[in-house]
Parts: sequence; structure tokens; C-alpha cells
Amino acid sequence: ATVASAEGEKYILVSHAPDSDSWWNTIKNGIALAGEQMGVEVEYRNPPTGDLADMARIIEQAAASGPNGIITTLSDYDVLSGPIQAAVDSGVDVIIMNSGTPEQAREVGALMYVGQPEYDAGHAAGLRAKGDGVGSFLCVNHYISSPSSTERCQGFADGLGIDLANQMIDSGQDPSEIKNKVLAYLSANPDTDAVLTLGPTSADPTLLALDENGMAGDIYFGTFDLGEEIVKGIKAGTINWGIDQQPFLQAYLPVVVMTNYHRYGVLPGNNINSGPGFVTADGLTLVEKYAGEYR
Amino acid sequence: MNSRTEHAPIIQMKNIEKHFGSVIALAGVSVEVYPGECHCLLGDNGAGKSTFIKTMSGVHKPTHGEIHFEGQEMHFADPRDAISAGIATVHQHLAMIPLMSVSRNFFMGNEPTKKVAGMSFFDHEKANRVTMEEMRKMGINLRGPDQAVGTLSGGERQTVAIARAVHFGAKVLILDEPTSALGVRQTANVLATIDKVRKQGIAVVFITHNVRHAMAVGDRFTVLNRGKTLGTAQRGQITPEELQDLMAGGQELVALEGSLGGTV
Amino acid sequence: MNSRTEHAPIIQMKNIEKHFGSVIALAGVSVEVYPGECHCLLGDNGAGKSTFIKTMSGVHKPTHGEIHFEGQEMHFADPRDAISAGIATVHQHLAMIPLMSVSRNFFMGNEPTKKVAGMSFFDHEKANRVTMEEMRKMGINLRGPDQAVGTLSGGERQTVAIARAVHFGAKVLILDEPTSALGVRQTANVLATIDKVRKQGIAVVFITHNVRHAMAVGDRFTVLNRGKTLGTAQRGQITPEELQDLMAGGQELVALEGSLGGTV
Amino acid sequence: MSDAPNAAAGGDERIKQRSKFREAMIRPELGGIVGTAIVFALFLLFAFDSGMFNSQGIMNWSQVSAQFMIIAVGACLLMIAGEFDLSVGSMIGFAGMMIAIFSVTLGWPVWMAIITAFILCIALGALNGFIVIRTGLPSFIVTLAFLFILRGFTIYFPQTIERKTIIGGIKDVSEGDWLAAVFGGKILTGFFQWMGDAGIIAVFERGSRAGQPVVDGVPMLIVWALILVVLGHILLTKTKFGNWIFASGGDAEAARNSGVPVNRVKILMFMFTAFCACVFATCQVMEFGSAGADRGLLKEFEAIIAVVIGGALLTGGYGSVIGAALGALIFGVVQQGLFFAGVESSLFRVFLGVILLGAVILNTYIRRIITGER
Amino acid sequence: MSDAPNAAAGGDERIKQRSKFREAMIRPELGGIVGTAIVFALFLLFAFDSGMFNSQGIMNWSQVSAQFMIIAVGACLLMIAGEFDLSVGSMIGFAGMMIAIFSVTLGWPVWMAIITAFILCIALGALNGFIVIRTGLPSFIVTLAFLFILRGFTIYFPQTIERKTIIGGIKDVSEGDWLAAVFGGKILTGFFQWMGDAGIIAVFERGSRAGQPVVDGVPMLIVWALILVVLGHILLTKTKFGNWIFASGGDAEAARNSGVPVNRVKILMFMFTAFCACVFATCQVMEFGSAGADRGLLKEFEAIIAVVIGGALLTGGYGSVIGAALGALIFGVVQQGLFFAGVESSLFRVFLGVILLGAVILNTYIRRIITGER
Ligand SMILES: Nc1ncnc2c1ncn2[C@@H]1O[C@H](COP(=O)(O)OP(=O)(O)OP(=O)(O)O)[C@@H](O)[C@H]1O
Ligand SMILES: Nc1ncnc2c1ncn2[C@@H]1O[C@H](COP(=O)(O)OP(=O)(O)OP(=O)(O)O)[C@@H](O)[C@H]1O
Ligand SMILES: [Mg+2]
Ligand SMILES: [Mg+2]
Repeated sequence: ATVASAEGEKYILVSHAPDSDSWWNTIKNGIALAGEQMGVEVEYRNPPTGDLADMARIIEQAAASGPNGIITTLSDYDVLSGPIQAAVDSGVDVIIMNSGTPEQAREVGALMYVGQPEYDAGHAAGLRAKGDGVGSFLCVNHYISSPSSTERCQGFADGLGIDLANQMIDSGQDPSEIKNKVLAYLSANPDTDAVLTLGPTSADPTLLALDENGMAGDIYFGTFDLGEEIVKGIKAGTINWGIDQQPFLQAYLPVVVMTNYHRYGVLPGNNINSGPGFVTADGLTLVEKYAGEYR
Repeated sequence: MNSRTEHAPIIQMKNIEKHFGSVIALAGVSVEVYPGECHCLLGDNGAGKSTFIKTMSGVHKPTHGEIHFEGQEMHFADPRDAISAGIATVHQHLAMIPLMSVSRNFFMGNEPTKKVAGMSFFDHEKANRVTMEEMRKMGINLRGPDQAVGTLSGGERQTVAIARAVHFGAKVLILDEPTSALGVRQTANVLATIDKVRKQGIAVVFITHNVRHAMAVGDRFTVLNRGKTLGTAQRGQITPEELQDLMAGGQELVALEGSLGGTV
Repeated sequence: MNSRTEHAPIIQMKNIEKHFGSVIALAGVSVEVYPGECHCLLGDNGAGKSTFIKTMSGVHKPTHGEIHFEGQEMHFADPRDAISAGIATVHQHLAMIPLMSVSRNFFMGNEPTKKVAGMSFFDHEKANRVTMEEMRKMGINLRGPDQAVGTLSGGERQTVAIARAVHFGAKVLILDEPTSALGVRQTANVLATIDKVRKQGIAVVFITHNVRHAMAVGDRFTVLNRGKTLGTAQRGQITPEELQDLMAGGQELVALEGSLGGTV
Repeated sequence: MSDAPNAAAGGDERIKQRSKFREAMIRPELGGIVGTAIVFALFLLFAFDSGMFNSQGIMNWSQVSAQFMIIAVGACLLMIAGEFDLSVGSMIGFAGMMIAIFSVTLGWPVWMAIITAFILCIALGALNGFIVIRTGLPSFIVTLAFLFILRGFTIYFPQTIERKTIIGGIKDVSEGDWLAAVFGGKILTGFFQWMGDAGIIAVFERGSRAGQPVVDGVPMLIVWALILVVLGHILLTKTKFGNWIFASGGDAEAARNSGVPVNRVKILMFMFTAFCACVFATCQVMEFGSAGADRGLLKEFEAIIAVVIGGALLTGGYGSVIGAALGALIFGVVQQGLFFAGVESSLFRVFLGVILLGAVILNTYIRRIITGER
Repeated sequence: MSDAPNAAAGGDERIKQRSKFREAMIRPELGGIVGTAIVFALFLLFAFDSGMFNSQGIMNWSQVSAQFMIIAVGACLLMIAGEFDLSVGSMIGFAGMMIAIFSVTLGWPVWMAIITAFILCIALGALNGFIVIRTGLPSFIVTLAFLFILRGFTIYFPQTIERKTIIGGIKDVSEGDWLAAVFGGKILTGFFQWMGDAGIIAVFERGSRAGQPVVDGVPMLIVWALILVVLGHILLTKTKFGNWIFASGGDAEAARNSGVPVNRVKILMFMFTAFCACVFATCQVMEFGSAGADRGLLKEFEAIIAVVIGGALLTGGYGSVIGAALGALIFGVVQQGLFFAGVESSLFRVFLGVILLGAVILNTYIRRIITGER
């Protein structure tokens, strides 16, 4: 009986991504599925232009609308800690997902943290690449104004033990521009050992660029976050690995955890690292099927 | 000249009304214009002269009333219709585009074309030639046909507009205060042109505030006042002084005239 | 009236030249204007009349030449300087802003203020009262002082502009073709106003293309031609016909005048 | 020939009667007033129990609206003066970043950082204006160039100096700073505490702030918005300078000929717009404690939209500050209200576009009636 | 009284002499020509050995410039006709998404999907134009509304239909489609293969395509750009309709009074701009094989910038398609050149802003000389 009466909890997920960022789609699908399975109401909110100050307002708004819980990213502690703390204090449970660190999550009073620490992921990738003999690289940053993108590149450079310097380019988001900027960079710096892209937005055009200048399969190519084309690239051997932070889990788990916490009072004792997981050519079938949707 | 009234009128405006929102600009004006006559439209500022000729040239649709052109009722949807029916207009506020060259302006809306490989192109050569010629006829020597209209003086622009209207023939030529900004020489030129055009059998509608200009070329005079017509007079049936009185809406100018002497 | 020339001129323009890029609009024009006289500036289109008075009113800086105002050399940086020195101008292309109310337009640049708590605010009440009064004096009844200028006819707007210039006194009043778009009644009004203003000892510079308007109020007549002056004549020393000849740049109008009769 | 000259000079018989009520209704703000009424009616109907109208909810959309208002006031006066500023958004990002670099990286006292940022912004506004005036170029192009230039520097500086695009830690350094409090503080906290104690508004249930009211004061952001709106309104309608603003935007040439110092008016308005952008940026930085390179993206459009919804004319010479403030309110309430009402968030833009279109069409008809425009 | 009336009627003695050479130089494209020369000179000097001017490098900036050209031609003609389109970028995203949804999700043949997308876009362009004409609103506002509305739908549709915002797999379905090849194919492949074999251009030394020439053909994107530029130029300068475009933008009222069908011209130009946006989108979709909800962001500004750099007047009535194409070329070369030259990439926006400002100032002076503007 208690279960039935508790059903219909409302959870709101707030992200920092602009409307058009395709990666967040998996997140939307993740919470939708969790909502369906758990029988709770879920909503997705984001600042249309990706302005973090707007995001703070959305968290306040979400708190004001009185949900049972809020799932949010913590992409800038300074901006978001205030509104998140206020939400926690007014009785709304919060889980931090995707960006931020476990320590920060604890400080704002969140129940737990689910995600992939960006710098660490970049660092791990850097170490791996160093092992594979990479000495210089190009980081294609399609979202330069977002701090987590820069952290990934920085982490990668530090993992390799080299200076980031001019190896990160601001590619913009237009595929033709990305493709041609990559081509331009590689032709001006033909000795580049590796390419690192930060998601499907930059990876897809980069694939084409490498195809066009014949470096495909020859240059070391790693990427963050999966997508349809990326999976094909991994399969074809053009991409050496993709770092999967499993966004699906970042969205799905918090809803499940929170629902169970609210219904039965159970809560995992630790944070959950949904990534980094390296996806390589082995064991790609499921990844392939659901890339961009649940992967 | 008065015998012309025995012909059928080329254009008949019957009981035209025009309202703009809460303003009644024309409250029922009827005018007939005959081929070969110069019909002067006179009246105070705001009497509705421009509004009236705009309904004639298809810019405004009348709120009430009928327009008969060559005996048939017409409904002009836009100035194009009126122009292709044969009504050319030189508006009070110029119909010239400063950034465009004189020859492009001259042929605006009436571009000459030549066929090249089955497709029709703007015939720049012809346009330039005709423009230079016509402007020379009006007494204006251009630096070249591609000189921008913006570099011409107000009077010169007015002359281009009139030359254009005259060049494209038309059966009715409407001139809205064409002489108001012109110098003496240019004015004489325009009046002479009106005279010439009229003699070719074209009907001219001529708006002016200057009694002498009206008397110099007008065959008939219609006076508008506050959106209504005060009637039409034949040339010779009215003295300049009477006409001037009517144009001023019948108000007394005596006090003034004493000190300033005669008609203004 | 001729005795006025014995006074010191209020404004002296010495050998004014003005070049626009490759165009020489004024090629050395000297004119003197005396208090209480109406000085007519005449000439063909493009003769440089507007350019000349614009240098007088601070809109253009002359390329060469000197301006002496009340005996002192002046360098007007912008119209504000000229206005505060006492030179009010009604430009050929109106100085009215259609979207603003009549009273805001009337006081534009000369807003009356009242002090409230030590700060000065726009005195709307006074502005409205004065505007209504002045417009009534000019024979225009407004719907209200907050009626937008855009709803007035061209003639009415011109009247507002003149009323404004007159109201703000000034020692020199410049009018650039103020009557060209006006009806008979409004023209008579403006001419009477010029007469009144002149009699108050204010110098009036009056540009027109109409010989009769010039003869009606002018004390002296300066004719410009192609950027140079053809000289200045006293009233009574010149007939309207001579003046007209000069204005047309001396070109023959005989052919025309035959068919059109007399001065235009 | 008939001979019936009319009597008096008044044009009255040619003007149809217009009721007193209609006369009173017809004002530039009407579109804004009607819009505000409609928007509140709709959300009261559809989102009343979503928390939108409890104390937290009201504070939420008030703050968003106040943000819009701050930039809308500047944009409104500038637009009435006949110019445009597309660099507002970049200016916001730039100003915030400067404050952060001065205070955190260079370690200046916060008040000095803020004042320097204001001076910089106002100087940039003046530069914008100066270029527009001197070259006679449309302000659209000039400020578009500054949109790119300022955003470029906003990304470049922190990246070369600090190797990141967000600079945080401003909260710590601004502790106790008098000027920081003017932008980031709250007023009436005592009153709200009392309301919380009296049970009029909700209080926090747990955590470090348990027992405190959920809304604990009016942020200075809102105070700034109200001050700017009131000052802007007085400046525009009650002063000599206000008349000059209208005149400069209505017809710069005519205004110049009448002795209005048009150049000065326009440059001052560019500076004022920059000032408003800097107020926005400072409030944001002080509230959130960090400055990011992506702050203020697209804010220039939001300012223009608010102003236009509020009845101003894009081409200058017509508009009202109160209208712009109402436009900002509508914008803020709709944006947050759609979240409260649970509308699919990707449709937000669709709504925004439709509302913008509807509002301007409404305003156009109102304006035509007022000015008797042709 | 002097008595020297002048002789002939010509105004010649009042005009200072101007050399023939100067006369010939003074044309709307001059700014673009000078700019192009400067830009190439600079990059030849500073980035010659970076690979910018080998066959691959040339293809690189040519493609980027061609993209800009396609939208610049539409924007140029529309701007000359006196209107603006801020919805170009959103239209690009929308068109691409429609093609993807029709062909991948609904399984239509690709040619049908493309044609339907074109019809949709052109209809939307017509709607834009219709609203502008009927309401008399500035096109800035109307198309700003459409910027939001179209982007909203571009995100909403794929998300509700496919649960993702990037739809891929278009490469597979478009295999062998005749219309897809018109947008995504390459021409002159044989010629380039021959050049590669003959050693005129480099061939791949390693990787999957070793032995093939590094540049293996001219993409249809470039072909489309050239065709549109040539057609646009002929339309504007050599036809009756071109005269109407100038007239509509120069002074709509005057043009209307002279019998130019201004409304039709403007609506057609809105439709043509939409057509160009759709060409851009189709080429992009066919090249990359996927459509994303974020495609085309900010492209409206880039188009306007290219057109303005190319010497057109923002307020209409003046400009040239060749100029706009040169503007696009400058834009593309600078953007790519900065990468070749290894300039810190966050400074790109700063350069862009500075170039824009410099170009328009140059153009303004040129135009003043041509038109004798005051
Ligand atoms: N589009 C319009 N909207 C509203 N009122 C108008 C419009 N056009 C004209 N009017 C009004 O109609 C009346 C007649 O104007 P019109 O321009 O026809 O006068 P006019 O006789 O040509 O005067 P003028 O001699 O000054 O040129 C005026 O009161 C004017 O304000
Ligand atoms: N700002 C300017 N730039 C270039 N040329 C100009 C400028 N202003 C005037 N001109 C030129 O200077 C000459 C004189 O012009 P102005 O306007 O003074 O003549 P006007 O005597 O007032 O003529 P109108 O009787 O037609 O008003 C003309 O050839 C005109 O084209
Ligand atoms: Mg008229
Ligand atoms: Mg003049």
C-alpha cells in the first residue's frame, strides 16, 4: 500500500548543455526509460544557450516547483552551489551527475555523485596514449567556452606529460568548418601523432577530414563520448578508442536510486563512476545498436 | 480649346471618397478629364489633391466612388495597373532612387530588353542612349548615364521624373506640384513641356499652388477644399484673382494684399 | 528702407567657398545682411543657395572665407553655435520629426525647464501652452499639443517650423524656400510673418524661386548663379522682369514667354 | 461653380469622433500592458499549483525578469536614440571576466576591480558610439564587429592567463567588500525573516539554514532593475535630454539642424547601454562568484526582443522605458513559466518566436493609431 | 551688378577633374577586390610554407569559402532588395533535419526527400516575406522570430520522432541516388587522377588511399557556389528583374509608384534566400551523411558579414554579388589561414571583428565616392 501511495514522485534533471547538443539526447532517453520503469514523473531542463547563470535560475525554478528530487550537473561550483544548496535545504533531494567532483557533491549536500570526472578521464586517456607511443596531439574543442571541455584536453596533455600550448583548437560547431580546420591544422603540422575529439560533434567531421587527407587509420585517434559514426570508426579501425562515460547510467541510475530512496529508504553507500570506460573494436555489437540512443 | 469638352472624357472620377482611419481625406469628389486638355487641380494644403490623384494612379483604392477610364469602370489594384492602362504619374514626393543611376531610374518599371539566346536581358545600351537623349532634350547634360541620381540637384531630379513620364507616352499624365521646387528656367521648361504634351492629345492633370503657373497652361481648373470640390471652371471664365480667392478656401487675403500687393 | 544700409551689417559673409569632394558648390560668395531688412537669395536650381545659408547657420564649415557676425569673426562648429549666437534657420528639407508631438518638436533643442527639488525637468505644461498659442496665431488649430507631427499636412508642418523659428526670436532668421510647398493662404501668412518679423528689426534671409514672393517682401536681392554671385540689387532698382532674367542665369526665356505670357 | 467655403480653420469636421476611453488607452505601453495581463492570466490558469506563485517561484521569475530589465533599459534608450547594440552580450561576458581577472588573478580589492570594469565598459561603449558617429556606418555592423572582438578577448585572456575559461573564487575575495554588496547583496532581509517566522512564507526544513525563510531578501539585482527603470523613464519623458533622445532617433539630421547635440546624445546612450551591461555582469558575478567566457551569449537579442515587445520602434524615435520593462517582465515570466508548466523545453524557442511576432504585430497597430502614421 | 551668365548648360566647370583610372577603379566590388588582394598577400607572406597553398590547402579554404558564398549570394540579393534574413542559420538546420527525417526515418527515396525539403524551405521563405510585406514590420524582427521558431522545431522533431538530435545513415540511403550526387558528388575526378599520376599534384603516401591524388575532384559544393554567384550576378546586373531588386531596396515607395512590383520582388528574394540556405544544407547533409539540430548556428551573421565586407549597403539598394562572393572568399581564407598560420585560435573572433570593421569603413568611403552621397 505504501508503495502505491508513494508512486508518481516527480524528478527534474537539469543539465548545462545548450538545446542542440546531441550528446544529451542519451540522457533524455535514460531518464525517460527510468521514469517509465519506476512509474515516476521525470522532466528534463536545460538553459537554451548553455549559459550557466541561466542554469542556476532553472535549478531555483525546479526547486520552487516542489519536486521530490533534482538531478543536476555541477559544471561550475561557484555558480551552482548556491541554488543547489538552497534546494537541498528546502527539502528537495539532489543527486549530482556528469560533471563536478564527488567532493563538491558532498559539499553541496547531494545524496551522491554519478559521473565521470573530466580531468581524470582525460588524464587516463593521456596515459593510455602515452603507452601507445604518442608524443604530440591535436585536441579538437568544439565547445571552447565550456570548462569541462578544456579540462579534458588539459588532462590528456598532462597524461602525456606534455604542454597543451597550441595543440587545442577552437573548432566551432559547424561540421564543414570543423573538418576544414582539422585539415588545415594537420597540413600545417604534419608531424602530429594523435587526434583527440571531445564528442560526436567534433568526431564526425574529423573522421571525414582524416578520410580526405588519407591519414585515416594511420594517425592515432581517440575520442570522448560515443555516437553512431564514432562506433563505425572504431569498428573500421580508424578510431583507436572511445571514452564512454555511459551517459545512460548517469541519467538512469539517479532516478532509480532516488525513487528507491524515497520509497524504501535505501541508498548506495558510495558514489558511482559511470566512466571512463574505453570502448575499442572488441565487443561492439550492442554499442553499435544503441549508439546515440542509449550509448 | 474649349471645344475639347465635346469629346468623351478619357477619365471620369465619380464621387470619390477616401478615409484614412479616422481622417476623411476626400468626401466625394467628381472630376472629368478630357484628352488634350490640361486640367489644373488647385486647393489649399491638405485639401486632398495628392490623395485624389493617388486614387487616380492606383496608389490608393477609393473608399467609395467609381473610376471610369475610356468609358469603362476600372479597379486599379496597384500603380502597375494604372501605368499599363496609360496613366503616368510624377508624384509630389519624388519617385527617384538616389543610389541608382539615372538610366536605371529612368527605365525603372519599364526596362527595355533584348533577347540573347532566347532569354531577355536588360538592354543597357539602349537605356543609356535614350536616357542621355531625353535628358539633353530637357536641357540637362549628364556626366554620364550611370551617374547616380543622388548627385543631381532637386530640380534636376524633378526634370528626370517628368522626362520619364513623358517618354513613356501614356494617355494621361499626372503631375503633382512638379514646379514647386524648381528654378525659373526649369519651371518654364516644365510648363513648356506640359504645353507640348497637351498638344499631342494627351490629358494632363496638373497640381500647383501657383496661380500664374495654372493660368499659363490650364484649360480647366478644379478647386478642392477640405476634401470636397468647389467646382470646375473653364479657362477664360475666371480671373486669376477669383481663382486665387477660391484656392485659399474663400478666406480673405485683403489685409495682406494691401501691404504685399496683388496676387502671390 | 534703403537707409538701412547705413547701419552696420549684422552678418557679413566674405568670399565663401565650399567644395564637396570634387564638386565646387560655392566659388566665392560675399553677402552682407542688415538688421531689419529682408534679404532675398535667388537663383537657379543647384546655384548653391542652400549650401550658402547652411554655412551661415553652422551646418557646413566653409572651405574658404570668413563669417562676421555683429562685427566679429565667427567659426560655427555646429548648428547649436549658430542658434545660440542668434541665427535661426528653417531648412528646405524640414526640420520636423514626424513621430514626435507638435509641442516636443516645437521646443526641440530649446526645451523649457522647471526646477523640481533642485533638478531641472522638461516643463511640459509650458511647452504645450506656448505651442497651442503660437499655432493658433499662425492659423492652425491643433487637435492637441501631443498630436504627432506626422499627422499634419506638409503645409502645416512648414508652418510649425516657421512659427518655431519666429518664436525663438533670433537676430537673423533664415528661410530656405519656405513657401514652395504652401497653399495660397499659408503663403500669404508666411509672407505677412516675414514682414512682421522684419519690422521688429530682425534680419531675414529669404530664399525663393518665385519672383512675386521676392518682390512682395524683399528689400534687397542677391542672385546666385553656379556658385558665384551675380550681384545684389536694392528694391526699386530692379524690375521683376530683370530679376527673373537674372534668376534664370540670364538665359533666354523669350520663346517660352511668348506662348505662356509674362513672368512665371 | 459652387461657392461654399468652409467656416472655421479647425479641421474637426474631417475627423471622425474618437471616444475618450480609446484616447486614454492609446499609448506606447499599451501592447506591453495587454501582453502582461494575458501572460499572467494564462499562467495563473495553467500553472497555478506548480509553485510558480509561491514565494520561491515569484522570486525566481522576478530575478530573471529583473535581469532582462537591466539590459532592456539600456537597449531601449539606445534604440529610441536610433541606434542598436549587438555587443551587449559580449560586453556582459567581458565585464564579468575583467572583474574576475582583476580581483582574483591580479588580487586587486574587489571595489577597485568593479570600478575599473565599469570604466572599461563605458569607454568601450563610447568607442562603439564614436565609430558609429564618425564613420556614419550602421550601428548593426559596428557593434557586430565588437560582438566578435569582445567575445574573442573574453575567451583569450583567461585562457592565456589562467589556462581555463571560468575563473571562480570571487565569493571569497569579495567577502566584506562594500561595493560587492551593492551588487550582490540583499535588502529587506529582516522583513523576510519576520515573514518566515510568522509563517507567511515557507522556511527551510533542514540543513545549515533550517528555520530561515526560503526567500530571505530582495536581491540587489531587482533593486538595480527597478532603479534603472525609474531613472530611465524619468530621463526619457520628463527631461530636456529625453526630448533630445527622441529627436536624435526620429531624424538625426533634423535634430542636428535644430541644435540638438545628436552626436553627444548617441554616444552617451552607447555608454549607458554599456553601463547597463556592466551592472548586469557585476550582479551576476557577485551572485554566482565566478565569471565564464560564455556568459551573456545571445543577451543582445533578448534585450532587443524585450524592448520591441514593449512597443519601441526598431528604427528609432519611438518607444517607452516602462514598455521595455513590461517586455522584460513578459519575457521572464514566459521563459520561467514554461518550465513551471512543464512544457517540452525544446519548444521554448517556438513559443518565444510566436510571442515575439504576436507582440510586435499588436504594437504596430497600436502605434499606427497613435501617430496616424501612413 | 555683374552680368556674366555662364555658357553651356553642362555643369562641368564646377566639377574638379577626375582621372580615367580613378573612374575605372571606383566600383562597388572595389573594397572586396582590395581586401582579397591584401588577404592573399598577407597569407602568402606569412603562411606560404604551411601547406596553405598546395593543392590540399587550396581545396581546404575553397570549400569553406564556397559554403559562405552559397548563403552570401542569397543574403546579398535580399539585402539589396532592402530586407534581411536572420533565419538563414535556423533554416539550414531545419532543411537538413527534414531531409534526414524524410529519407532515413520515413524511408522516402532521397531525391524525394530533397525536393520536399526544398519546397518546404521555399514556402517558409515565402511566409517570411509575406509577413514582412503584409504587416510592414522590419524583417529583422520577423526573421528573428523565425530564427527561434525553426530552431525549436529542428530540435523538437527529431527528438520526439527518433529520440536523438543527430540523425545519421544518410550516406547509406543516398547511395546511387541521382539527386544526392548533384549535391554531394565530385566532378573532374578523372582530371585530378591524371594530375596526380602526372605528378602535378601530390598523391597520398600512406594510409588507406595511398597512390590516389590528395585532391580527387571538385566537390559539388564549389560548383553550386560558382553557379549561384554567376547566376546571381547576371540576374542583378543584366536583367530587368535586377533593376527591380535595386529599386525595391533603394526606395520601396518610389519603386511602387513607378510600377515595380515591389512586394513580389521582396517575397521572391526571401524565397531565393531560403533556396540558398537549402542548397547549403543539402550539400552539407550529403557530404557528412548526417543532420544535426545544431547545424547552421550563427550562419545568418556570417552571411551578412560576407555581404557587407563585399560592399553592400545594409539599408538596401546598393551592392554586388561579385562583391559578396569576394567577401565570402576573404572570410573563408582568413578563417582557415589563421589555422594554417598557427595563430591562437581563440583570437579568431577578434580578427574577424577587426576585418569586418576595416572592410566596411573602406567600402563606405568607396561608396561615397561613387554615389556622391552626402
Ligand atoms: N495615408 C494617410 N493616412 C492618414 N491621413 C492621410 C494620409 N494621406 C493623406 N492624409 C490626410 O489627408 C488630407 C489630405 O492630404 P493630401 O496630401 O491629399 O493634401 P494635398 O491637397 O495634397 O496638400 P498639399 O498641398 O500640402 O500637398 C490631409 O489632412 C492629410 O493629413
Ligand atoms: N553635401 C553635398 N555633397 C556633394 N554635393 C553637394 C552637397 N550639397 C550640395 N551639393 C551640390 O552643390 C550644388 C549646390 O547645391 P544647393 O543645394 O546649394 O543648391 P540650391 O541653390 O539650394 O538649389 P535648389 O534651388 O534646387 O534648392 C549642387 O550641384 C549640389 O549637387
Ligand atoms: Mg500634395
Ligand atoms: Mg536649395
